[in-house]
Amino acid sequence: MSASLRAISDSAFAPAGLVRQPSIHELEARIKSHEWVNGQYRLMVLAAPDCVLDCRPGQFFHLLCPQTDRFQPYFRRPMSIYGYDRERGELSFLYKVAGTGTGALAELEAGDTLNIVGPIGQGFEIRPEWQRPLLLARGVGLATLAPLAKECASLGRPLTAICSARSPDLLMSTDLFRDCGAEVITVTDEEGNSGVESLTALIEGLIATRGINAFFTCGSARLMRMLQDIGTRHGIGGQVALEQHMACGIGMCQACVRPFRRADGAVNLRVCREGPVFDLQEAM
Amino acid sequence: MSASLRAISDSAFAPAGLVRQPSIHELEARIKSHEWVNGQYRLMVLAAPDCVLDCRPGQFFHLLCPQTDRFQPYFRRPMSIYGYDRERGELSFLYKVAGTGTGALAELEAGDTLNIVGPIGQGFEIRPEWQRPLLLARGVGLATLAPLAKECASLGRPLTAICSARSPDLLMSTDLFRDCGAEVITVTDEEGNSGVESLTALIEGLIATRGINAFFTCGSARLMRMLQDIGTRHGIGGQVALEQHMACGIGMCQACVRPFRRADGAVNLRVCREGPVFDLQEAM
Amino acid sequence: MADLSTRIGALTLKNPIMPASGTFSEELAEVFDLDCIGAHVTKTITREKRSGNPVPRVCEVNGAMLNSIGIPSKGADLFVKNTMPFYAAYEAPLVISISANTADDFARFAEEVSAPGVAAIEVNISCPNIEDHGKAFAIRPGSTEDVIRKIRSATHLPIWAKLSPNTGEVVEVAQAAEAAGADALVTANTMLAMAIDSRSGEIRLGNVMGGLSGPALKPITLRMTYQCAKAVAIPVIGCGGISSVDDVIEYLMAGARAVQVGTATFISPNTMPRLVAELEATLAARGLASLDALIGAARLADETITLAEYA
Amino acid sequence: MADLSTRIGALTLKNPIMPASGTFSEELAEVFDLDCIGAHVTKTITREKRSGNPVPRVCEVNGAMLNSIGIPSKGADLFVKNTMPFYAAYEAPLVISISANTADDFARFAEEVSAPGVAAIEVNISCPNIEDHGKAFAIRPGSTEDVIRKIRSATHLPIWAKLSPNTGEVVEVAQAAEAAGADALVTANTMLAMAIDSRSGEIRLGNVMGGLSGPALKPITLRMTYQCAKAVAIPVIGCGGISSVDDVIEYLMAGARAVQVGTATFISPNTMPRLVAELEATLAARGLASLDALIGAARLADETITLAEYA
Ligand SMILES: Cc1cc2nc3c(=O)[nH]c(=O)nc-3n(C[C@H](O)[C@H](O)[C@H](O)COP(=O)(O)OP(=O)(O)OC[C@H]3O[C@@H](n4cnc5c(N)ncnc54)[C@H](O)[C@@H]3O)c2cc1C
Ligand SMILES: Cc1cc2nc3c(=O)[nH]c(=O)nc-3n(C[C@H](O)[C@H](O)[C@H](O)COP(=O)(O)OP(=O)(O)OC[C@H]3O[C@@H](n4cnc5c(N)ncnc54)[C@H](O)[C@@H]3O)c2cc1C
Ligand SMILES: Cc1cc2nc3c(=O)[nH]c(=O)nc-3n(C[C@H](O)[C@H](O)[C@H](O)COP(=O)(O)O)c2cc1C
Ligand SMILES: Cc1cc2nc3c(=O)[nH]c(=O)nc-3n(C[C@H](O)[C@H](O)[C@H](O)COP(=O)(O)O)c2cc1C
Ligand code: FES
Ligand code: FES
Repeated sequence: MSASLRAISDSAFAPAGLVRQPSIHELEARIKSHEWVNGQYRLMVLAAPDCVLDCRPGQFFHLLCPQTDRFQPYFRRPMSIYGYDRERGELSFLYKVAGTGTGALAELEAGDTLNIVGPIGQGFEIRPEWQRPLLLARGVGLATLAPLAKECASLGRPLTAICSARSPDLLMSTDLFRDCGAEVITVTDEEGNSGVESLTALIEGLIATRGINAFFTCGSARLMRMLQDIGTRHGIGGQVALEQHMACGIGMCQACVRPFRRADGAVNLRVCREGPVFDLQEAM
Repeated sequence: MSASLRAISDSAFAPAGLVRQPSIHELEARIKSHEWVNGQYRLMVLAAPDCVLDCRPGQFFHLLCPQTDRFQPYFRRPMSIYGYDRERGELSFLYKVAGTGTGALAELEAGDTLNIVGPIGQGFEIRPEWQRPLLLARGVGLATLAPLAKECASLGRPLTAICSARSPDLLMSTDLFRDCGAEVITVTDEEGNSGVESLTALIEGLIATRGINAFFTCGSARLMRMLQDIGTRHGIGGQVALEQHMACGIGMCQACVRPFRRADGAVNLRVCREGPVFDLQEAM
Repeated sequence: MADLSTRIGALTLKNPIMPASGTFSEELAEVFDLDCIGAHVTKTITREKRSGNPVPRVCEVNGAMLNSIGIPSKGADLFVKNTMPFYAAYEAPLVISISANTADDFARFAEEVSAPGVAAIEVNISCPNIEDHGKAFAIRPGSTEDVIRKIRSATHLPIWAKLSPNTGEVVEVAQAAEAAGADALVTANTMLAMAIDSRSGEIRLGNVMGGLSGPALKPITLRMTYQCAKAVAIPVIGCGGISSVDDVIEYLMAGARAVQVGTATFISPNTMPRLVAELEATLAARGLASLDALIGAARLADETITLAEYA
Repeated sequence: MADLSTRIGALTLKNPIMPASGTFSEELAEVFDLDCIGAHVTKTITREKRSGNPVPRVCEVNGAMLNSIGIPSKGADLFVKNTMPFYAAYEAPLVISISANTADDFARFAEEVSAPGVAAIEVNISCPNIEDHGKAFAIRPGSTEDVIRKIRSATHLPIWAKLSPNTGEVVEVAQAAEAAGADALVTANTMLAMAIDSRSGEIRLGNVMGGLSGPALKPITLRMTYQCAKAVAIPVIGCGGISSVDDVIEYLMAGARAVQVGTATFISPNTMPRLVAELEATLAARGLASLDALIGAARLADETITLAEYA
């Protein structure tokens, strides 16, 4: 990390006043199903009570991955809400089996319980003026953007979604996006159409033809910077969902800060609290 | 612990010379069966290779109890050999489910594997002059004395075994002793015939009628002291299997010492190395 | 119902469970009612606004954690404006943790925060990050005595001195704090530690070294608690690796009159209310009317040589 | 085949894996061929016969252990008569760990054990049990310099100074040992700790306090290893909580030229030969010809702020 970033002060906003009614819940949820989506990703569906389903696209849960013979994670692991359904009492996560925590998670089976804390953080906001959104997801960023697509559909906003992945078999949830009425464009490294150059051309084309006036993205720092550039040139705003290593997940420890551009200079914000969704142009 | 014991020096004898052939083995053994014997004790039978079955009654193994969701033992746990059978390739342990380690052990099932280290320690020695042995076992001391009964049988020594327990349902292995041709006498706290007074009378009677000329005991400090008294009065020698908290189990750490009477004063000996079987009269 | 109250000098807490500085904030009110615990202890603040350390600021190691958060501070002004009014709405006493770079700055800042609504000042003279790689006031008795004495003359509020495990002179430091006028000791802060990714060679904290907390720390800080409780007459507050009611009881038995819960709250945000309930249940199960029978009850086993007899 | 050899001053070890003092003895020869490891390090001995501490001498805590064995010693005479000839039959260099109550006694004893067949003397100036509850030479730079200097003038053999984590002055102590003529540092001994049975109130070690070792100690001693390797020019030997090849590599990356394995041998007596084999396999897998590329390779991540991109 560069020396200049060390000079950034951490900022935090306190909740308004006395809170006697919990809004973040810690509970044991039963696993309804837990399937491999492809060779790297698993979809976990939990039976969840109403209190935690009062959530928004972009928020996340903090999962207590189990202790197993092979994996002994200590911290919880943050995971975006992939789906929530009050009628069916379901909460779901789509995750990549990466290391210790997700490795342990992957060993759970339907019928087991999982301790979850949430919902946490600031979700996406679809401003009234953002009538023609573009979603740009890379890899597991799809998991985070999926519920946003549903929300756009329910708000009646026509939607274009670009899904990027290493190879076609790692493209997920394109049907989910199509079911939301989205126009879906897939790009992959393997096909050679996922680079910044071709994507920029593609998106500038979409701005011209579809009248795109908002960007939502998740899953790639490179693509975020590309959207910042395009957004600046075309005067288009938007939001990005970011990640950072976390300890507490609910704003107490200041572990998860990232720097953001503000009028009065850079400021450190907590991804778990002021985020994980941030203004696209403020992200650094 | 009394101040005087602090003055006792630890003694140790080193193995004779260069040892290139391992005699203590660390290996994964498969569990053939694992059954409850009564409400507190379980019998575990392992499939074991010849190298570890070259063992003696009174020796023990050091077991790596598994990490489970409920129990996370760190040290190994010492466990006497309850049975060993080269023909069937079997090694068995009879143990009381007591705390963290044995609690974790109890969660294993047939088919699972268990990491064991052994055989370790000095086993019982049936001296030629000890023609008419008496075995006195309390509780889980039965586990330790069981293979000794078999050895007595194979040596053709007529045997008397007194088995003591809290209640009749906790008496174990009496059939095993009978199968070895032993005369079996059971005493229990519940029946009120397990106290030192009535046992002393019983044993002195047996000395008179059966010509008992050696004592082997395990499982109770109180009964050990009683046998020391009777032995002193009647000039009868014998051996006792002792316990102590252990770390390494193979003689390196000096954790498992106990004091013993020697001609030149008290000396600390390692239960895992100089024991677990000791001269009855030397034990303190 | 058992009485869980405990006295820390002039202050009576309704129960001995409180948060450790830096592992607690207003946000926890969204998880449970903050009035169910014995006190509120804020993250250490400094007088001036200051940034924390570079990320990664945390990592996990063998069932415990390292942190090099540093002391990011929004400064005293914002603290007084935003944080103090928040806690004023609760009955639980408010303990403010402060830090500074010199003894004089410490004293000046202590004076400034001695405002109505503050029940005690915890002086973090042990944070291993702020000074050069772990050197802090609480490492030596001399510097401890100096800083506490200056703070003592600057405030009428109770002073809780938060000690460090990064010293070879625990007892001397504790006695120096007492002699200089501290009203209580908190044992202890984190232990300086480090982790490296064995694949990449990357040091796992942006600040190179950081503080070890969580279960792995407990045997060390429990030992400090025992040493300090034996060595001083002022109350000792245990802290380090507490996550179960058994941990709480171990600290009480070691001589602590109250305990602070840190990292465990990250693993389960409801840890503190759970511990209050379980402590009450344990007292009831043991037939104890108050904490008195537990505090300082640790003792050597009568006869350590003879193991229990089997039956 | 990768070259695992490493140099500790004038001494070349065929691999960097050796036992930690007090966790190794002749008996381990019954488990594996002792010539497969880099060196043999004996349990600390004292000149005079002395008894150890009361039992219980060990207990387990959260995936680690405490010990208060003390230094039971059969005395120098029996050591020379029984133990030295045993190790003489092996090729691996023999390192004798010694302790004494004063600097002069240390020097005298070092002179006596400077016999043929001894490759180096490890001076245990850090054992937390022998002096009053954890105070040892290695807590202060002054006492460290004094004792090492006296030993230096009493023996021509390499001196390995075994440091303690129970100090706030690790770097100063390390530099003092170097200045006084130590040939290598061992980082480190156990950390003073304690445990209480929360049910009975019984203190779980007969000696009240004891040393923490095993996985929980690793982040602390790894940090010391890093600090010392940066601060001195003599080789540093890492020790504390090593049980996997990743642990070994972390220590090498922190700057250690060799490592000592302690408690892990109690959990799996074959730990050391396994680590030798796995280290060799790891070097091969990474295409490294020797340990050079690993030793001291720890570094800050280039860009710690941007997390890897998903795909
Ligand atoms: C708000 C948020 C939402 C997320 N949503 C999803 C999701 O829906 N699906 C998904 O697959 N992943 C998601 N991630 C990333 C996911 O949390 C990490 O992949 C996971 O923590 C890796 O843990 P591990 O133990 O398997 O990997 P390891 O590499 O072993 O983790 C080691 C440590 O690093 C942390 N870490 C590693 N990668 C990340 C990361 N990218 N972000 C934050 N911390 C990390 C872990 O939490 C852990 O503390 C999200 C992250 C954040 C912050
Ligand atoms: C040589 C030897 C042979 C033994 N043989 C048998 C046997 O055949 N069957 C059987 O049921 N038990 C036997 N024991 C006792 C058995 O080792 C203990 O019951 C077991 O270690 C308890 O572990 P735990 O974690 O379940 O109990 P905990 O009480 O949770 O153990 C805590 C710690 O204390 C130690 N410990 C507790 N009790 C004892 C004890 N009595 N002896 C030594 N260490 C103890 C444990 O090893 C552990 O480190 C033997 C002990 C020894 C030394
Ligand atoms: C993320 C984090 C931040 C901390 N910040 C502070 C702090 O600002 N001031 C302080 O005195 N202690 C701080 N500590 C130390 C804790 O208050 C506590 O002393 C330590 O974590 C040991 O307790 P635990 O094992 O229960 O976490 C912090 C600890 C953690 C984990
Ligand atoms: C049972 C036991 C006995 C020990 N005895 C000694 C000793 O005699 N001399 C010494 O310098 N260190 C002694 N140590 C400390 C170890 O050598 C080592 O420094 C420490 O255990 C940390 O390493 P580990 O975590 O790999 O065990 C002992 C450690 C244990 C566990
Ligand atoms: S993870 Fe603790 S503040 Fe965000
Ligand atoms: S348990 Fe280590 S010497 Fe006996």
